[in-house]
Amino acid sequence: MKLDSMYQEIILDHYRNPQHRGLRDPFDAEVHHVNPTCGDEVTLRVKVTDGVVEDVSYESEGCSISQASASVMSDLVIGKKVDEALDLEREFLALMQSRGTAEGDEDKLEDAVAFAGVSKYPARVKCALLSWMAWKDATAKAIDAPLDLPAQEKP
Amino acid sequence: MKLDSMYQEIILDHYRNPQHRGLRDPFDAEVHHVNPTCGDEVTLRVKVTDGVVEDVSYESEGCSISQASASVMSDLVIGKKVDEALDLEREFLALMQSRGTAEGDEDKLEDAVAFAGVSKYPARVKCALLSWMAWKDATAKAIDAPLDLPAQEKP
Amino acid sequence: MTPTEFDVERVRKDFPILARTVHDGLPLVYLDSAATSQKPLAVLDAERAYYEQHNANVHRGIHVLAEEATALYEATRDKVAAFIGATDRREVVFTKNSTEALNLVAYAMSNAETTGPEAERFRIGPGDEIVVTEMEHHSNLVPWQMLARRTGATLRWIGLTDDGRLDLTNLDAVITERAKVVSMVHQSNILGTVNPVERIVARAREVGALVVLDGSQSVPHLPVDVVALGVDFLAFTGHKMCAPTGVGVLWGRHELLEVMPPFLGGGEMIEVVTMEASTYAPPPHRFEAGTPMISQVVGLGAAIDYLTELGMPAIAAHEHAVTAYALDALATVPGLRVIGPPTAEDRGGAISFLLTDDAGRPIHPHDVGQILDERGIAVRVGHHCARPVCLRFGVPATTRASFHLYTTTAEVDALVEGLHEVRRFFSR
Amino acid sequence: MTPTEFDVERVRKDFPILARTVHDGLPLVYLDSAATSQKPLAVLDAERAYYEQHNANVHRGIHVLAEEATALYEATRDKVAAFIGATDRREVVFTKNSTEALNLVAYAMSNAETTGPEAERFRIGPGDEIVVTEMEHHSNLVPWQMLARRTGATLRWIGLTDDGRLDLTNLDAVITERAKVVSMVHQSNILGTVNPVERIVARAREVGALVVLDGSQSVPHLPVDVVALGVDFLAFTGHKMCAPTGVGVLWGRHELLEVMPPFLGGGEMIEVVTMEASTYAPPPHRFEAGTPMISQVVGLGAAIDYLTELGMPAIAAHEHAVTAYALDALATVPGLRVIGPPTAEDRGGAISFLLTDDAGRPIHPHDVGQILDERGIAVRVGHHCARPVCLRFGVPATTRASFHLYTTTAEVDALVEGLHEVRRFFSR
Ligand SMILES: Cc1ncc(COP(=O)(O)O)c(C=O)c1O
Ligand SMILES: Cc1ncc(COP(=O)(O)O)c(C=O)c1O
Repeated sequence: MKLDSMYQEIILDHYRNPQHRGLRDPFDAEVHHVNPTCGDEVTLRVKVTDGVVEDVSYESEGCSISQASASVMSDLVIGKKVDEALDLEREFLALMQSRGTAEGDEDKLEDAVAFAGVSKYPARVKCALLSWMAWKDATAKAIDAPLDLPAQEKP
Repeated sequence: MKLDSMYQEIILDHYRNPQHRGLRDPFDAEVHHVNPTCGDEVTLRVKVTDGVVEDVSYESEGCSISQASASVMSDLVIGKKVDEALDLEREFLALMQSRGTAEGDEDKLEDAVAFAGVSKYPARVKCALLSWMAWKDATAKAIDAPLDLPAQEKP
Repeated sequence: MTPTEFDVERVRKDFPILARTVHDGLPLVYLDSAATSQKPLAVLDAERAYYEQHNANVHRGIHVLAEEATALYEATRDKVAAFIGATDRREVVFTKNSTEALNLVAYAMSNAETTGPEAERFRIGPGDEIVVTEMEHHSNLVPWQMLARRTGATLRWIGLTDDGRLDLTNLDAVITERAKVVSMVHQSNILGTVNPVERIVARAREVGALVVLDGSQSVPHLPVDVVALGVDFLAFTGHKMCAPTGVGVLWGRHELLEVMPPFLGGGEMIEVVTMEASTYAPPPHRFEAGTPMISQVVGLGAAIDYLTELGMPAIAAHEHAVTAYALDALATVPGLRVIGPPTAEDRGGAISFLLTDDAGRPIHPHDVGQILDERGIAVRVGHHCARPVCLRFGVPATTRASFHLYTTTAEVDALVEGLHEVRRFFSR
Repeated sequence: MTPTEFDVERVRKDFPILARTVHDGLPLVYLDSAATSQKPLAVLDAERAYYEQHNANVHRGIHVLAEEATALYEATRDKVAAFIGATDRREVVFTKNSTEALNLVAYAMSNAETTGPEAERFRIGPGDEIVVTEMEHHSNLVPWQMLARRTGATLRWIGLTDDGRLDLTNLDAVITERAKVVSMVHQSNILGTVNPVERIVARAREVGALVVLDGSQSVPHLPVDVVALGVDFLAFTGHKMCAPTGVGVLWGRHELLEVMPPFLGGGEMIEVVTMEASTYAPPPHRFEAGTPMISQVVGLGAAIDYLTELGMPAIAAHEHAVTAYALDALATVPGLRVIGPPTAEDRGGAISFLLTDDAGRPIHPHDVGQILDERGIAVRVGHHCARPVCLRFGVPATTRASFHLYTTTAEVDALVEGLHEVRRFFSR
């Protein structure tokens, strides 16, 4: 089934056993993001200490892709320097916008490369990106610096 | 030329030598009507005494058809009983809505039968009707009785 | 006419897109007609003929093309009036969609404050109430929220029962003497429910409130008669009734339209314009500012001809049969729960549902939709622009299959088979 | 590119309607493009292909058709942005026509009163001023009159010189510190005048007023670059630029759209909806409530491709040449007086004029248009939705001939010959 490329085992695992789910204290910033076209929602908290992403936690509502992505994302960025985490975000965004042409660097993105298949499904790309955007927004608030959200929203 | 059926000599005569043009006193009611689609305008006064259309006078701005029609109309209704004049109005309206299929009763409509050719030109029918509608509206006000304007505006 | 007299296979031949395949050769199973309907050839041909033969701006020209275009455009006004049982063609106002039609009424009401005394019926302010229902499409909810905000009026709503019908038990307490307008959906796009309009109209009449009916999902599927319904306004949208996108209708009682303040200002809707001030044309033109959706209105006329020829009662009967069949068939899928009336009585062919896997874990509608799409089956997933309904039922979203005159029971079978596959896939 | 490189005869072959005859065999001479343009085959084919292959509602679906339809719809957003030199696709909002686009801004301004502090720039009330010009189309006048009425602001305007240009002598007195918004036409549909936008923008910037440009008659005919023009908003309409009816565009600077209050409420324009309140989506979706004009937007994309391939500079050069030719040719008709700039400098191909007969008696434009129509020549007569211009020049109406990329000098010759015939007919 062609869909196996999107619904990788690893995605379904994260979907069924999400990491870092449930809002935790302490935190520096909390945001609420919505994908208005499909109704997926996420409330996400970030704690940043000395330039390091100390904690990420969230509550969310959504499909397997958006749920798994939140889990993979938090796993990946917790403990990273903010700069490194932002690098990962850029890398993941590029992967998602590749329309199936990129594979992703597993050394850097780890489990997140499993989302490569999602990039072939434009309507689902937003699902995969929702928690990343929320994390970036919350982090910007936590460190009180503007971080550009993707300037050119693409269909 | 096919247009000769619309631009009858008699219409051009009335256009160039309009009757009853210029607002006169005394009057019972004055109305201002506009054909918004083409900008033709008429201000029209009516005096009704003992159920008789004693006077009609007007100022107007518009094409040959609307100008000539105002002239022909006033000529026709002045001196008639209101009921008779309303009959004429109905007759003229029917002629205008005939899309070229009716000739009009010359004994009743006199010079107004010259407008039969106009009925073939939907966009010009309103020009021919403008002063008639204004007269009817003014007369309704003068005798303080509602007279139905054409209920179903047709294109 | 009974459903069997309705030859759905012949009807399908009129819709070119239904012959297309997706995903390398799978037949298209289009079960998303509540989002938008497909278009028959007659409609496409009418639009094309308009552009190839008659295209001109309407109303303001005396040349041949302008007269032909105007005649075609205005002919649809007569067709629309006849289609919904209106007695006066001036009651038909063309808009771009239902959403604009509903906003038109809402804005006319706030504009009444700066209009003459004739607009009294439309005035609304603090202390006044606007009543909607909990099953409104966002397009019949947000305009009223915004009106409330503009004017200080209060928004109230009729709640829902557990099987997705209006809860009318405390109707008199919701629609009170303070209600100036009641706006409700005729057939819900998410629940499928067909609402008892007459009950609401009767109460609204008692308190002197205007009644607006959102017919976006009823006019395309049922015979609708505005006089019999007794409402004041009816909004509907062409693209759901086999007509082009970009055209809708607001029908309103003439005596109301006559005194209703304008909404959009511009060309066509005026009488006399000076720099200082303008006067407005009588309805319907007062509400049709600017160059209208000419070819789309022509296409709407062709769609109405098409539907009328098949017969709205026959179409409704066919859809009713498909809906009943589908409700039965869906009931055989384990872990499937319908959100909305469980039977086909007073409900239309839009069926929302939730699905769980073998282990009873919910399968998110997006995932359901994705697997179905892979099989060529087009359904809609999400909140269907009726998020309050999702909140009411405590679900984030639903999967919705929706039908139209061209839907077959074989397509319903394909859906059911697809749902079994969805469950298999996520029960791994 | 020089006009001679532009092959108008080849262009005409792209427009099926130009091959039609009227009044039993007369070739159609279509000189009414300022009212609406004709459509090339490429546009008709794009719309048809959309309906036959891809039709679905946009943005909210995950099935193949919905994704294809969304991609086609959104692709036009990129095309529009590129066509007008915008750097950010989110600045392109689809409307049904120019009229809606202009009303959108005007209503957003009155809605600012009941929006948060971020909408400060849009707030307007008593003491504030709205500035337009005396040559506005009703669609760029009436919305501002209505806004003034809703908010208590004052409407002011820039007057005209005798040859139909803006009278800028007292510009600083008309646009004062009280001005919140200046809205003006780029190219007049009745006079043909192309206005010096930069002068007005400079003054508006000094006083901090927003600038709205009505590009309904410029975008279809000239290369238009929003960044170079320096305006805040640009409105234009598809049907005048070879696209279908029923689609228009509002372009606005992103930083303004981001804080601009919504206009129409409904599906698609929301973020989170509850019965109590709603939040709104970011631009452009905040301003695109309801099902959009999908196929029309697709058609607009095809029209932009078509125009871009021919090249807007080449089109502008061609039209400039035809206009210059026409002004010279019309000057040979006795008793003809042009209303508007007498030369082709800073003017487009819409020429309004008056005519008298041999005896010097005026021939009413309706009568002029009627005789021309009989010869197959389509011109527009009346006040062209710019009645204040007629008042300014003391005329009840004008006859207007207007050109587009497919207009030939032979058609201008036919017009001139027709006008001689009109004079003969009425000089009897
Ligand atoms: C200068 C100008 N502004 C605005 C409009 C309104 O455009 P639309 O009727 O497409 O809304 C027109 C044309 O009708 C126009 O020529
Ligand atoms: C019940 C209902 N109301 C209103 C609308 C809005 O219609 P449109 O999007 O065509 O304006 C829809 C469909 O989207 C609907 O289903």
